[in-house]
Amino acid sequence: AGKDSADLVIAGSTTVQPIVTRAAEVYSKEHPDTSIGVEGGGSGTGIRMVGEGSVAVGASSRELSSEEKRAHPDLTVNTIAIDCIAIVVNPSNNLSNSSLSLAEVRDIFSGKITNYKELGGPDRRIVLVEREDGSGTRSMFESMVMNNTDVSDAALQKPASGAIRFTVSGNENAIGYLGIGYLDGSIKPIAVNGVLPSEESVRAKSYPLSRDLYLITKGKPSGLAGEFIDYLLSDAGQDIVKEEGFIRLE
Amino acid sequence: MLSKNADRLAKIWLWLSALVIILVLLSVLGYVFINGIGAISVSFLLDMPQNNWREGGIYPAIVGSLIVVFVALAFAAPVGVGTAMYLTEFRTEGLVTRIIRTSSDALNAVPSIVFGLFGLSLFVFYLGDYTGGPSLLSAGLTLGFMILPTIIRTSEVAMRNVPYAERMESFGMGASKLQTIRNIVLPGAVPGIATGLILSIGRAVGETAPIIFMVALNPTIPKSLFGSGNTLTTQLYYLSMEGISMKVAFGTALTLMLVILTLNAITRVFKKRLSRNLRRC
Amino acid sequence: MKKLFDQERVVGAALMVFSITALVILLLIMLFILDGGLPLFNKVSVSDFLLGDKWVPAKGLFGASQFIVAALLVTFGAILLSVPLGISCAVFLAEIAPGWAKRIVRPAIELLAGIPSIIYGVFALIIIVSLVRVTFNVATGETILAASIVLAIMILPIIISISQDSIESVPRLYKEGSYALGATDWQTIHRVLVPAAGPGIVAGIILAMGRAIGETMAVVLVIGNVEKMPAGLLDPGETLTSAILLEMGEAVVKSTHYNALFCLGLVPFILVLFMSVLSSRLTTKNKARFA
Amino acid sequence: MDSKNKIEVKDLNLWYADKQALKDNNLHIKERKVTALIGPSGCGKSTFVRCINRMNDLIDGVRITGSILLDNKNIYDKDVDVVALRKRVGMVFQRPNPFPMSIFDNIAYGPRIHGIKDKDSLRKIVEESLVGAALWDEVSDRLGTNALDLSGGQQQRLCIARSLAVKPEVILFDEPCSALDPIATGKIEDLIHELRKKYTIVIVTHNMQQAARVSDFTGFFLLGKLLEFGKTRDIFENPKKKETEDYITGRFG
Amino acid sequence: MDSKNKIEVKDLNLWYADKQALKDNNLHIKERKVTALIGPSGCGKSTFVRCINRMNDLIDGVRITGSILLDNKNIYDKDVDVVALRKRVGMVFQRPNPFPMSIFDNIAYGPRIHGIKDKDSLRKIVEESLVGAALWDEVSDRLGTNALDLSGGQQQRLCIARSLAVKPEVILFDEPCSALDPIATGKIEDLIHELRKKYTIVIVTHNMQQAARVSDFTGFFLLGKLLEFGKTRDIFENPKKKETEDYITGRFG
Amino acid sequence: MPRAKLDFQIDTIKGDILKMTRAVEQQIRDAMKALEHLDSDLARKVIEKDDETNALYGEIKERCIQTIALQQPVAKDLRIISISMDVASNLERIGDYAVDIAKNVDYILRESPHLSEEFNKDVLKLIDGNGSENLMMEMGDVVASMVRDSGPAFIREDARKIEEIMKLEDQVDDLFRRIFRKLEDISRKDIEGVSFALNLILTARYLERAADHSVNITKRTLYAMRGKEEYI
Amino acid sequence: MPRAKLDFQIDTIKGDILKMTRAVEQQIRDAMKALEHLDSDLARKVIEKDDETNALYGEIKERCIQTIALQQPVAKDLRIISISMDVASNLERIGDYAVDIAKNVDYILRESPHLSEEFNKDVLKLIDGNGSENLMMEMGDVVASMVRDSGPAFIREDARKIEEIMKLEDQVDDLFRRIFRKLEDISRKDIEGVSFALNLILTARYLERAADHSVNITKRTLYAMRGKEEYI
Ligand SMILES: Nc1ncnc2c1ncn2[C@@H]1O[C@H](COP(=O)(O)OP(=O)(O)OP(=O)(O)O)[C@@H](O)[C@H]1O
Ligand SMILES: Nc1ncnc2c1ncn2[C@@H]1O[C@H](COP(=O)(O)OP(=O)(O)OP(=O)(O)O)[C@@H](O)[C@H]1O
Ligand SMILES: [Mg+2]
Ligand SMILES: [Mg+2]
Ligand SMILES: O=P([O-])([O-])[O-]
Repeated sequence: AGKDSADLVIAGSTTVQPIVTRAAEVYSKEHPDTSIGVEGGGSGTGIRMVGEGSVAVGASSRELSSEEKRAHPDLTVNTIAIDCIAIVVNPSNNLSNSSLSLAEVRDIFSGKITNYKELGGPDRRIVLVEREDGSGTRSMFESMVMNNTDVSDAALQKPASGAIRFTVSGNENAIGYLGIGYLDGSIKPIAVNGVLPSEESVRAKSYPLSRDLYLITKGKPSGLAGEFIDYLLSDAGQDIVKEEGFIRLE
Repeated sequence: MLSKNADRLAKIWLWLSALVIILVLLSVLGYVFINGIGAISVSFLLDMPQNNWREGGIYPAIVGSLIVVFVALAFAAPVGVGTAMYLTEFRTEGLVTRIIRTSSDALNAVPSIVFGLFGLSLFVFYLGDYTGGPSLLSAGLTLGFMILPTIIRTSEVAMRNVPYAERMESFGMGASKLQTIRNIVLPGAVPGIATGLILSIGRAVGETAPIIFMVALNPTIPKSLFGSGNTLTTQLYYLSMEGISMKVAFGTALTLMLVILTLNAITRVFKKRLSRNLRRC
Repeated sequence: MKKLFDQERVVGAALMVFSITALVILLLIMLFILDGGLPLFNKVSVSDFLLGDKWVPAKGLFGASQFIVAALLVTFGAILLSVPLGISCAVFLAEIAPGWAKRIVRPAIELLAGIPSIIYGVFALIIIVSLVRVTFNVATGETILAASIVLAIMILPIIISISQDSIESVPRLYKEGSYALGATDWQTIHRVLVPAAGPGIVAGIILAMGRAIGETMAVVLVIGNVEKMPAGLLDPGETLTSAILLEMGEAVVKSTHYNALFCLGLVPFILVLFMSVLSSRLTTKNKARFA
Repeated sequence: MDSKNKIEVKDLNLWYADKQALKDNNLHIKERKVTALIGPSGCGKSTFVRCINRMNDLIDGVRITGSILLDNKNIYDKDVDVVALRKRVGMVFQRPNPFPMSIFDNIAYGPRIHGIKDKDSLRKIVEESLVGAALWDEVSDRLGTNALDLSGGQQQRLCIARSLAVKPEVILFDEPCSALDPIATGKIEDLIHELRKKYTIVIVTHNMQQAARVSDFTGFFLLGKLLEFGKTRDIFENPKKKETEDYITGRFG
Repeated sequence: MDSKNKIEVKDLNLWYADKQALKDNNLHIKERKVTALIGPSGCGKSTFVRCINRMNDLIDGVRITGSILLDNKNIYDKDVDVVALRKRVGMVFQRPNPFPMSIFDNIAYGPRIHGIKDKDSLRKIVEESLVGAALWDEVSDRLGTNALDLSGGQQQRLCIARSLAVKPEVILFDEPCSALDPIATGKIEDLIHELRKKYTIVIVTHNMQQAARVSDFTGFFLLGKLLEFGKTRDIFENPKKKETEDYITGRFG
Repeated sequence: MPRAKLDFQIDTIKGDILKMTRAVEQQIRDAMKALEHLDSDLARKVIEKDDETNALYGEIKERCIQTIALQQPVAKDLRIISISMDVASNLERIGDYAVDIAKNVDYILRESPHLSEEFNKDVLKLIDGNGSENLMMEMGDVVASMVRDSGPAFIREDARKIEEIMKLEDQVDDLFRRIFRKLEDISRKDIEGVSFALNLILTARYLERAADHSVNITKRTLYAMRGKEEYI
Repeated sequence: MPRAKLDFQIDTIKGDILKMTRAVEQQIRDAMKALEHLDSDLARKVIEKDDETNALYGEIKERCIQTIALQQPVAKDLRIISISMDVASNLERIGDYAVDIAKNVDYILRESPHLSEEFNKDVLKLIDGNGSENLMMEMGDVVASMVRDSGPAFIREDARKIEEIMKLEDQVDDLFRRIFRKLEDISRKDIEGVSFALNLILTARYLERAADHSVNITKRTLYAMRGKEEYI
């Protein structure tokens, strides 16, 4: 899309989108003659579109699958920020004060544990909230937490991280996962293996669920795409990353 | 006396049912209004979004919606009115009209998401090179397909409402078919056709599902038909899903609803005109 | 004079081309949906698709029965909620309402019909979902019932306006005839008017069902989207249309997942087409009776 | 002038919202006689007969003053049961309007809503009514068919039968033949001639000849006012007022 | 029998799809005379008159054999210009159908579509036609008002005026008074009486008295067949066929 | 039963015509009897009875006009009704002639005392049933029978009766001539008897005219039957 | 111009009645003149003219019935038409009497040669316009004027004329009585003149009846005017 509407169009992951949108906004202010369009669609969409050449830059919150690599061998993956997946519950849920092991998280999401009382909480049914099929966040979660066990099919699926936050903040029984960028006062993260998600714990590698966020180009980034990626990697760009709640690259 | 009581009870129930519906409407309208009125202002309508949608306005979405609706109408209005004219004036009831009318009805019934699938595969994947893939043009045409049956139906009704006898009179005086259409049928049908078009605009403005795969959350002003863009409905969907800013989301919702209310008011005026015209029956 | 004749033919031919458009579009839709969907059955059998209840695209599992059941449950619930209310309101408008009430209720219903489904979705996501959770004390309010309620609100205008039309198209003389025999309002309504308008009302209900099955935006926001066979109206679920909306963005084009999503579209497409044909049959029948 | 007054109308005024449609009307309707009402279009004939069984109650914004006594009881009194009144005062309309049901159900409709459930009684009433409306011979072998399949004249007689089935005392006919062809009209007129032996009949008609043929008394309405009332022969042979004469001789307007 | 034949119908048959609606009809219509067609409902009267200006061409599935000569020229010949034919043979329908325009535009409609643009000529034609239809006096001061505001009888005369405006030779009336009250009907009959001085007139009517009043010749149709045709007096005083007699005396069916 | 009311009216009219026919026939016969017996009382009765006949005529005429105006008959129905009016009118005139005859009885009575024995004998022979050549009574009989048959002939459209009536007309004419001659002879014999003879010739003339009207009725009947006036 | 056709028919009927009135009046006058001058040719003309009168009557009657049947008149319209029929029928009867009078002229001519000089003188005095007491001619004149006025009185609903006609009736009765007396006297003088006198008395009787019918016409006119029969 957008060959004609903007000088540069970036499409893909909804996780990455806030960073890129904000960066584009600032960048265009500095370069009033350029316009950068940002579209969502999810990681898969972004990868596909850049692969097909309909956009110059794709955004992804996961690495390319082998299938995608096969289809588009000439894609370059540029890391622009670090994200980590936080397991979140409603603030009124006292589970937020305890810590879970990865295995416990897995049992919760696979449906083995269905009631908070099994975790020492009150007698309330656990309501699982997960992302939709194809989401980068979901595939990261599944590969890092679930270890080949399926997420319970009783989990509510949400098409965006914001929707997960909205659901969890509105339901004291809910538990879900989302990128650290989406953390705010309406939900609370749970410590995993005793560690809460934060810039420090991620950088210290003590929080187990972190990942990189990428902008993908066809071949080496060049032209406006290259300049924009360079801008993101600059200090000013990394400040935006932090402002949006994600973790700067080293 | 039994029947008297039954009568009274039934009437209470009927009044209640109407009351419930009014309450439902008021709660939907009121909810959107209360939450959205704070966000709305002239600058909200005419500014670009800022700070990652958290601030600023929804100008691109308004422009996008206008373009999409324009494309949809540009396709569907001539085709729809033409079809209606063909059905009423050039064909007597028969296999052909039945087929056309049935396909129009069927088209009207196709679920909106199926239009989305269809638009995606036809305009984005199959004709992507000509339409710019997921562009405003693709979205507009998809909506055009969707509102076509409405336009056919309302125009046909409008033309049929012009009394058959008036046509016969015209023919009886030696007028040709085209003269009759121009002088008798169209003037009589205009208010009805206009009502249908406005209804369809409302439908096109409010639809989300058919264009969701073609219109993304895009904070730029579309520069051409072949470019991507934003519409009020898709923006509302993404904003509320991403939970970026419920304020902007409700502002968008209220804007959308005001548009619909306005269109509704306009049709009301047309309908009055229409009923005035129908006095002849 | 001869020229006039030709002109007429030219215009007629041009309009005929226009009028074929609807048919062409319909055929194209069928073609593209089938083209997108049918390859699925090279990988998955029709019965696995229709009867299976495991939907794990990553593992090549494409059982869609839970979607179908959810869609039917949602529709059923919506009809259950809206039909009594809708017909009552139609009767009210057609027969009972004094002028002022009509002037309020009728535009209200038209507005209700005009409100975009996405707005209903947002409204329901916040209001109805909580309402359901609190009222029924369930773990989550995102249930089939919540979807049914919002759909019920959305299809009410269809039921009301078609029912009202068909009640009003019952000749006024029937009504007067009944009153003149000493019938009460209610006797007249339920013995003469509603039965006479029967086919029209049924047509409206069927049309509304079709609309409910096909609705996407409002449903996806409130139904919870759980790929599990729902056990009742208070369970979350996922309908055919919401599955398409959720997953289409991420599905790789022409992949089996993509094919399967088109197949999910095929189901409501066929159901709704069938219903619309049925409904228009009934409507014409109703009209013919009073012509 | 020997039979008793079935209906006495006194100072009847009627407004549709602001528009006065009936003005200070006084008239007596004799029991078991046919009273015809004539007058130019829009003069209030229909409005007037609809007052007699309070059909005007169904219209918004109608206001009525004065009284109508049915057997010396004012039908506009507060305590009058309108439904019971309409049972006593039946009405047959301009266009035949059978319900879209079987012939049998059409006629059984009235008795049923008035609480008669018993099959045998219903069957008896249906037969009696059809005989009374001179339709029995034509339809007795197909009571189950849809009433809409009957011809116009048969439909009108069906409506009369339907009205007889609730055993009224008065039957109001509002232009009962204007939708019928001359032959069907003749049959209805013959029927009215029979019915007057048992019922008090009021008939609105545009057809002067019809009024003259079927009625014992005739009233001439003009602009909402009963201008002249008297024995039909007197009205048609020797009207008192110039307007009446102009109207019946066709020299009006 | 002294005036010339304006129209000669020969062996006319007509089918609606498979259904034969007219059977072997032969008849002569005299110039400047009024010919009435009577017969029971559905016998094909309307179908017959519609043949005379080929209005049936507009109905699908109509098949016609035989010929209709207008001034000795078969109107069903291939080279006949239907539009020109309809200009010569005008038609007035059962219910008055003025177009929803001003009185003036209604009457100017015909001349305009036949190419007359000049204001003065149009004004002249409108006046002439209204005078011819005996409506001028009633509307000359308000030609700009909407034709729908006229009364039923005036509307019907307007339709006649509209038909006169295209200067026809023959005017076909298909039950022109059945939607009118007796007074308006009287005026139309008077008008037809005037028109016959200049036009050849064919009138379909259900009203026997009307046929007897207005026509010089009468044809009786039964089941699509012209059963009897002759001078009106003869038909009404002394019909040859039993069916005709039964019908006109009202003893039919 | 279409047109029941029209048929009823026509039947009533026909019934009234039969009634009127019988009444008129009786008037003729009674008048002749009064003459025969010079019975002044009977004569007065005949005269008085004419009011009834006239009223019946008025009723028939009124009913016919009402029926035509209200029931809108055409063709044969209309013909029968309008001819009924003619028939009734002819009957009424016959009734008038009966009255004329009856009135003459008084005149004759007034004259008779002044006449000669012989004259009286002659004249009485003419009118007395016992005479061998009682021409006057014969004529009265013939005319009465013509009247008697004319009404039913019309009602039943009886062609045979019509023929009979027409044949009798010649007989009546013949009788009239013979009576006239005879009265001439007689009155020449007795100058006093002139006015007496004058009255008798009037009577004969009245009878002849009554016969004429009976024939008129049959002519109109033929019209009703054939739809055409027969100018014989 | 509503009911133009009905009005046209009524006007035609009225015109025909005037025409018929004039014709009948003329018949009476001509018959009397024929009698006065014993003019057999004129008498024949009167008789021949009756066909015309009868035809006119038929036409009026026919038109009245047609108009009632087709135009459906009521109230005054119907009354006028139905009374027109009566008026025409009365006129027709007056015409008949004129014919009767004319026929008598021949009889009188046939008798006259056989009569005595003196008798002839007496009788001729009765009928000759030159005599001082020409009662017969006077009666003819009065009756003719009654007839002349009756038609217009009906058409114009002229109350004054009606009164006049009614007054004249007494005069006619008186004249008839005087003529009867006179003829008795005369015929006693000449036995041969009996049949002659007989014929003249008939003539007087005919005139009296014609006057009667004129009065009938005025009575019917009163009905048309007041909507009620006046039984005076
Ligand atoms: N529901 C109504 N609201 C307002 N005005 C009305 C209504 N019904 C009738 N009228 C008016 O009241 C007057 C009398 O109407 P009504 O129908 O009684 O006349 P009518 O004599 O029966 O006429 P017609 O012969 O045409 O049936 C008319 O002027 C009419 O326009
Ligand atoms: N368009 C049509 N298609 C098929 N049949 C038709 C059509 N129009 C008329 N007919 C049939 O042809 C026959 C003659 O119809 P037509 O309308 O000429 O009758 P009509 O004598 O004018 O009757 P009416 O007096 O009811 O107007 C009827 O049986 C009718 O059902
Ligand atoms: Mg009315
Ligand atoms: Mg017809
Ligand atoms: O939106 P995602 O980052 O989860 O693909």
